[in-house]
Amino acid sequence: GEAPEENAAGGGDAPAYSTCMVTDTGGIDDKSFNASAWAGLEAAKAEASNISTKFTASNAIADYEPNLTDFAAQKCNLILAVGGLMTDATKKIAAANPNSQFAIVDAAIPDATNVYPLQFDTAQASYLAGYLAAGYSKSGTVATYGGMNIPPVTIFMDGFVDGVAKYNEVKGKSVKVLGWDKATQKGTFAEDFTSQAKGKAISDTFVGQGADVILPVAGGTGLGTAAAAAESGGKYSVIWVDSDGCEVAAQYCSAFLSTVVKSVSGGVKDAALKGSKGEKLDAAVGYKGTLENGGVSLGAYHEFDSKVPAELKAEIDQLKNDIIAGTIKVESEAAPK
Amino acid sequence: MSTTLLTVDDLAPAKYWTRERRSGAVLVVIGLLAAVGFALLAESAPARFTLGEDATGAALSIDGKLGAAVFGALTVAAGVGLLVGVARRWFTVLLVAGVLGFVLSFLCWQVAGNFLPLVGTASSSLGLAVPLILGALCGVLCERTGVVNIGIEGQLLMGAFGAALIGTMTASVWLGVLGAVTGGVLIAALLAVLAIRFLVDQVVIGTVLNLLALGVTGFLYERLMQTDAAAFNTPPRMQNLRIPVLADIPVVGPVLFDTSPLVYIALILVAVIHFGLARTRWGLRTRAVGEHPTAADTVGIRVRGTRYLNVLLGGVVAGLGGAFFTLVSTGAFGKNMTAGAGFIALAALIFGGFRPVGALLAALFFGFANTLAIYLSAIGSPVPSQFLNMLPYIATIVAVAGLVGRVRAPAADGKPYVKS
Amino acid sequence: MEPGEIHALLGENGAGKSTLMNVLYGLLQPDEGEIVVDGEPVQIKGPRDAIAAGIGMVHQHFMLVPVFDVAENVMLGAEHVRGGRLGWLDRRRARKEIKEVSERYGLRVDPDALVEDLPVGVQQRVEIIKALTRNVDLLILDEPTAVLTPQETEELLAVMRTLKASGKSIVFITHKLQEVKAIADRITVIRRGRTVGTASPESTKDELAALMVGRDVVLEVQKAPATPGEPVLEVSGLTVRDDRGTVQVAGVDLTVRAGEVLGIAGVQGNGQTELIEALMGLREIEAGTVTLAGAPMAGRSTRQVLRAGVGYVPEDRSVDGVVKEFSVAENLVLDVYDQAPYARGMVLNPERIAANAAERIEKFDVRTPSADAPVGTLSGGNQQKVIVAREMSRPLKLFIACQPTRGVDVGSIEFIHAQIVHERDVGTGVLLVSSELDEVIGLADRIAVMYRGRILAIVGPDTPVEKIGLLMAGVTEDAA
Amino acid sequence: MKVEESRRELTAGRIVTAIWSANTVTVTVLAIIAALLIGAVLIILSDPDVLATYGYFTARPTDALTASWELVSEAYANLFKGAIFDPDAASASTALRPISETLTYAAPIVFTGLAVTLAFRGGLFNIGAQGQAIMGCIAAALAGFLIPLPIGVHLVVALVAGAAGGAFWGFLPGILKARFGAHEVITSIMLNYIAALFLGWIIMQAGVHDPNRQDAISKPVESSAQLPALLGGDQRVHLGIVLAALATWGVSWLLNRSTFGFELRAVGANPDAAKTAGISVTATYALLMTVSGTLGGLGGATQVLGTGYALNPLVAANIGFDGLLVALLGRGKPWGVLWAAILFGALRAGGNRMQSYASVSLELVTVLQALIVIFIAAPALVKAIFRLRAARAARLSTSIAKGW
Ligand SMILES: Nc1ncnc2c1ncn2[C@@H]1O[C@H](COP(=O)(O)OP(=O)(O)OP(=O)(O)O)[C@@H](O)[C@H]1O
Ligand SMILES: Nc1ncnc2c1ncn2[C@@H]1O[C@H](COP(=O)(O)OP(=O)(O)OP(=O)(O)O)[C@@H](O)[C@H]1O
Ligand SMILES: [Mg+2]
Ligand SMILES: [Mg+2]
Repeated sequence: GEAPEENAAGGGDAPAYSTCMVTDTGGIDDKSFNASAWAGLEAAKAEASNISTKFTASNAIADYEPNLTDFAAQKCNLILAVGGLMTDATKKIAAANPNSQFAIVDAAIPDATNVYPLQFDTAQASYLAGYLAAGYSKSGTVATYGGMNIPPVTIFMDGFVDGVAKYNEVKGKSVKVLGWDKATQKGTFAEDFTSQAKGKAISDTFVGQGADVILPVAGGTGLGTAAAAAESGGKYSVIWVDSDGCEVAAQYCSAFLSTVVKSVSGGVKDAALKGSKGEKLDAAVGYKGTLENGGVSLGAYHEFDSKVPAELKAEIDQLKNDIIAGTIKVESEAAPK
Repeated sequence: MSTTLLTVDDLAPAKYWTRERRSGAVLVVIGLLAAVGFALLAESAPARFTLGEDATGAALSIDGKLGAAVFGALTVAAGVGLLVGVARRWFTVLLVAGVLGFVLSFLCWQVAGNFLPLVGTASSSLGLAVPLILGALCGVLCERTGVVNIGIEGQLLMGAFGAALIGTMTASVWLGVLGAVTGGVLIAALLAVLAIRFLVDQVVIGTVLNLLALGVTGFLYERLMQTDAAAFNTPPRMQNLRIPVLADIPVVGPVLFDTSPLVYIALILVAVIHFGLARTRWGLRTRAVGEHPTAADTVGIRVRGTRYLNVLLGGVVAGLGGAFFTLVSTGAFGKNMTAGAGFIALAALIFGGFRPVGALLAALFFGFANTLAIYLSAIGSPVPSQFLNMLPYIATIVAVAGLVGRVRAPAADGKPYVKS
Repeated sequence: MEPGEIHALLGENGAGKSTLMNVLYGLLQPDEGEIVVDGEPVQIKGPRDAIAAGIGMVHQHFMLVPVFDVAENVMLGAEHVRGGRLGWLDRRRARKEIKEVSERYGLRVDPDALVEDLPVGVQQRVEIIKALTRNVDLLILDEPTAVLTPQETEELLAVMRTLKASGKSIVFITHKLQEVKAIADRITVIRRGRTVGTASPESTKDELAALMVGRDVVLEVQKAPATPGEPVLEVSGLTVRDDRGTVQVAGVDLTVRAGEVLGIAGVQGNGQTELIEALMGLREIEAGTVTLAGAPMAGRSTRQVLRAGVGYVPEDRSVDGVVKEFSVAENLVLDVYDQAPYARGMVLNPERIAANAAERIEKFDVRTPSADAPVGTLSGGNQQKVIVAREMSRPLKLFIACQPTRGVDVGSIEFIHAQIVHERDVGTGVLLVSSELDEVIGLADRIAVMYRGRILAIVGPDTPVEKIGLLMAGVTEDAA
Repeated sequence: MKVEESRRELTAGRIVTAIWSANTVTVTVLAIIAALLIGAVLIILSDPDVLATYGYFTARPTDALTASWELVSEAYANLFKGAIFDPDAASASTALRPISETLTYAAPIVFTGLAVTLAFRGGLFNIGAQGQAIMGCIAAALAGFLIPLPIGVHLVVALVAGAAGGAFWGFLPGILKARFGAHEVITSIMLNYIAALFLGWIIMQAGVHDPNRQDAISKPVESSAQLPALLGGDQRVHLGIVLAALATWGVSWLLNRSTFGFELRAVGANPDAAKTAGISVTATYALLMTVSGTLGGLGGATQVLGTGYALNPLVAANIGFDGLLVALLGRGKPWGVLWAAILFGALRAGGNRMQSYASVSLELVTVLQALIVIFIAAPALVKAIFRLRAARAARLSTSIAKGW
């Protein structure tokens, strides 16, 4: 293969460290984990001058293998595969290139010593969001919907439903959750990650049914909900997912009650920095984002800071501590094992 | 010897199983199903159809069981009407009544013990239908003049892209709309030149233009918009336009008169194209060219010129449809964001019998089926969401196969006009 | 052309009459030569120029939009509009104009009728009105009488005389010599794209015919008297609707015997097409029975009908008769391709198909560059011979020939007629449908006249033409 | 001597004229060249750095030209290296990789391309190849991991299952058209969506979903049902491409040498004449769509048994729509489809490398594909651009579909 482009900028003494990311079919700006992972690499580059970044997008599942192979051939120092669907391809290519260092977001590959897993127990954070939503709701009805009924999505919804249930249990209330039934694993899905029109239609329906807090877990489709909420003039609010809503969709900040932050970028950045310093990325340890290490969290309240009662905030903080301490267990079929 | 003109009247009895009677039989069957089945399944609780956007306010209310039975019976009645063979001109009315009865019966069952906000449902159906209406209207213009347009999808996409790009760069909604129109016309122009001048197979060229639009917008998106969204991909949003007095009419007002200007444009265009085709010189010539180009040529109509004009006009309309994606529903361009809407519009066009009003109804039907699917999943239907989301597609198949059947396309549709 | 003159253009099929007129009308561009109007040479680049120069044309194949009504068709291209650039159609004025023209020249039509609902004769009136509303000085009528009954032809000739009297010139194209003699002021004969002579109306028919064809022609069909045998086709009470649900065949009873030719005469559009399609299983039979050699046929598929020993030459060869993209060889087995020896199971046998083609081409004198040439590249007459060759290649009980010689040259006509007579003589029942009365009279042993879906009478071939003509117009004797 | 020379000149001249006349090969090659040229313009236009050098083009044109040349040549060199041959390849296995990748991408779209082509020849526009491929994927994969069977048999059963899945999905629009006159374009577009939704549902069902995975992914197909690799090692190319070539031969045979092919060609060219000759047009439509669906289903099966191994929501990628384009490019001829699919496969394989090494977006490949099809579909355009002699151009523009 060809020599990699060694743009060892800054001329620091550390050897050049090239990070190469393969997106899944969502593309580089899916407003979800691909975008977040890329942001992590860019952040790492900003911090360590010996890091260079590069990505290639996959148009189809069949592109994963050649894309990973091409990066291995270019002797990238860290090849990052984004998304659990890349598991099989990563496993195969990592085995074929035992000297390359790989990392994968949202999956773990048990026996591959050169694949560093980055996983997130998102349900923990969305549990807090559920509690927040239930506590904040005036109407006693909250809602959630997904882009597709797949584990990376439903893990948010599981935690959310449990958080609401916890609130009902603690307060003896009966706040209703529309859009997801954890027991049967059935609910409302747009079957789409891009159509904002559909997102708006779904949230309109929820609002019609009385919901005043909505958690969309549907990438771009969720923006339809955010836009409609921002236009509704405070009639209902939205809890965003993945990255802080007020940063990725600042125009709708007035509608974001909070965000279930899944800090893919943080995990990726850590891994890249670690690697660039020559530290070993130990596959057996890996990275698991939890409330404890801040890999997942309930984001800032931003414009709602003054509207969320301090008491509620305190209860949520307490819950967080309980989860970290292990006194409360958040369970989801979709959680990393 | 005198002349007697023999006439063919009251001859042998007409064939019994006419289309009317077959439809009638279908209605009776599904009506019975609804009247008995849905009524049995339905809760005996009031099904409330509220006149607002949510549970509050005035409402039409009916006991779920009763409603399911009554509306089912309505369907049966319409079916019986068709079976006993009422006059032909009542066919459409009875058919619509029958189908409506079935849908209402179904709704009574589902809504029993709950409520369905009519305004919300209607405006959401309309919202989902707008790009389809505009896309299908583009199709109407092209096909009625004899040019098959499979490339609606590409035109919508290019329109959406143009709106986002120009809208952002000029920071003006209406210049954005202009950008969308330009995008739509660009693809239309390629279609026109290649199909009319170079006689390329129209199905081929339409399909390929979709791909071209996908590639070009995707490429430029990655190169420009993704790298600098602020400069290229944050178009201003189109604000709703409230028409004072009219907007206060209950139900209809908020749906039709407090909405995006593009919705008004779409609806007005339906009327304009409908009357234009039927009543104006342009329409007469357009239809003549689409039906019998040689005949049009012999009376001095420029066949190719007419086709160019209409295909380009179609580009304008589809471009507007594209603008709806970026300027109204989304606020930014995304790769392949039309996600097949052009194909649905194509289906609506054929389903609607190549007529503007038909296309409008077909698009609304699709929007409604979509909204209904969302509603059902939101109120916790036990049916998995994937199957609920199939509803609009299955409904379209059933409607096309069961009710519409063969649709007559303009006679010269898809045939290039070559003078020897 | 002089003003107020009727100039007849004579020539056999494919002589170039239509082509010449299309050039004049701007639909085709001349390779050389010039057109002079009122002493000025003009360039006619398209029909617009022709209309501007005062030329109007009624085309051999009508140029009417079937789904438009009469008013729309007439105003098309010369619309009266209100509202300026809006171009709102002024239908009232169009109707008025149609009324005026139709009253002045005696051309009755309903402006609101849909053209596809109108009989051909009326469609032709629409065409003439369309030309007249454009204030033409020169009207070209391309074979206007081909689709008319003798009575309608008379009416048309009367209209032409009125037009002539009002100072309009007419180019009248036809094959029919007596019409020419009846009305023309001057006659030009065209053969193979050249003017071969001019004649005056005083010339005899034989002179004109010889001029047209370039040799002496035998217009009579040579045949021995028929020896009819058992009935092969018995039709009773047959009722059929067209695609639009109108009854087109209303209780028809017919019998065709082995070894005879039953001709169906009638103006196009009186249900002949639907009758034959119903017999062939191409159209649903609403009521009535059909038996072929005693076996019931109603409700059978086309394939079953064909396999039961029916040969069929459809009236519109390019639509129903041949697949133009297919080779001559393939077209020659279009209805037997899946039978031995052309196929075994699902596998075609190209050798046998080719051998069959070679034999048929030889026997039926099909002029084609090769058996593999697409049929679409053959001349019309040869395409027709391909169909006849195909349908006569298997043992038949019944041979149905619809318009077998339409648009076919004289030589081929003679050949096809001889084949039909031969088929009759070997004992096949023949059902002949033709709108050429001469052909029916020449070939048929019995003639059934069809009018508005009914058989009005069955007469012998020696019945006077005038009487058959009246029957074709729906006039029965007993109604007298 | 003299005579001989002039004769040689004559033949050389003739050859040049022959090549430069608008025959199929020349037009195809020129179409590809024209597409690459337009692609180059796009590459340059979208690179701000290179574009900047055009700002002072008049002052120092060499800058702009070199920069453009480097940009474009790097992109296209990588396209070539990724698709056909990499001259710098260190080992035999890396040298074979481009071809292996090209054929891997080509295999499923040969099937879907044939599916569309066959329907075209029968006068139907099978826009539903995507749905048929999805159903093929589902059925093949289910057979691949639910039924325990010995090696060899298992693969055959899985392929048959895939074919059956696609056949069913093709039969539906076929029968709806034959029976009710419902337009196949509408019904098959709708069926595409229904198939995709059904795929999304079935993946998550117990027994199908892989319990060890946190994603929407099914259990993998047993190795006994996978299409065996052809080259071994890490090369992905599998038996699918061989099956694809066989299918091409089969379709070609079916079209030209079978009674059904005769029927469907007759119906496609002139349904009225076919009907008059006793061919049942409706039965032909239904059967044709079923056979076409079978091919689409095999395309899906090839995809899942050859490269994907497990069901996930995007397992069928875009192979149905790619098949549509390949069919258009192949101009209704089975062998044309095979070559067109290989060309598309090469563009995809090369596109991956172009993106990875030269950072040129994969979307460029989409643009190139579209442009190539446009130019090939419009030989008159290519002729006009390159001023070709007008030999046999008429034959190049065969119409494959007829309106509605
Ligand atoms: N541009 C052309 N170049 C060469 N041949 C042509 C051209 N146009 C027409 N022809 C041929 O010239 C012949 C004359 O056809 P035309 O339709 O004018 O005959 P016609 O005398 O009107 O016959 P008919 O009595 O059947 O109407 C036909 O064989 C036609 O195919
Ligand atoms: N597109 C074409 N390409 C090549 N040759 C053609 C084409 N069209 C017609 N021909 C040739 O021109 C000849 C004349 O065809 P045409 O149909 O005009 O015959 P015609 O004079 O009308 O004869 P007929 O009386 O049998 O109908 C045919 O024999 C055919 O070989
Ligand atoms: Mg003529
Ligand atoms: Mg001819």
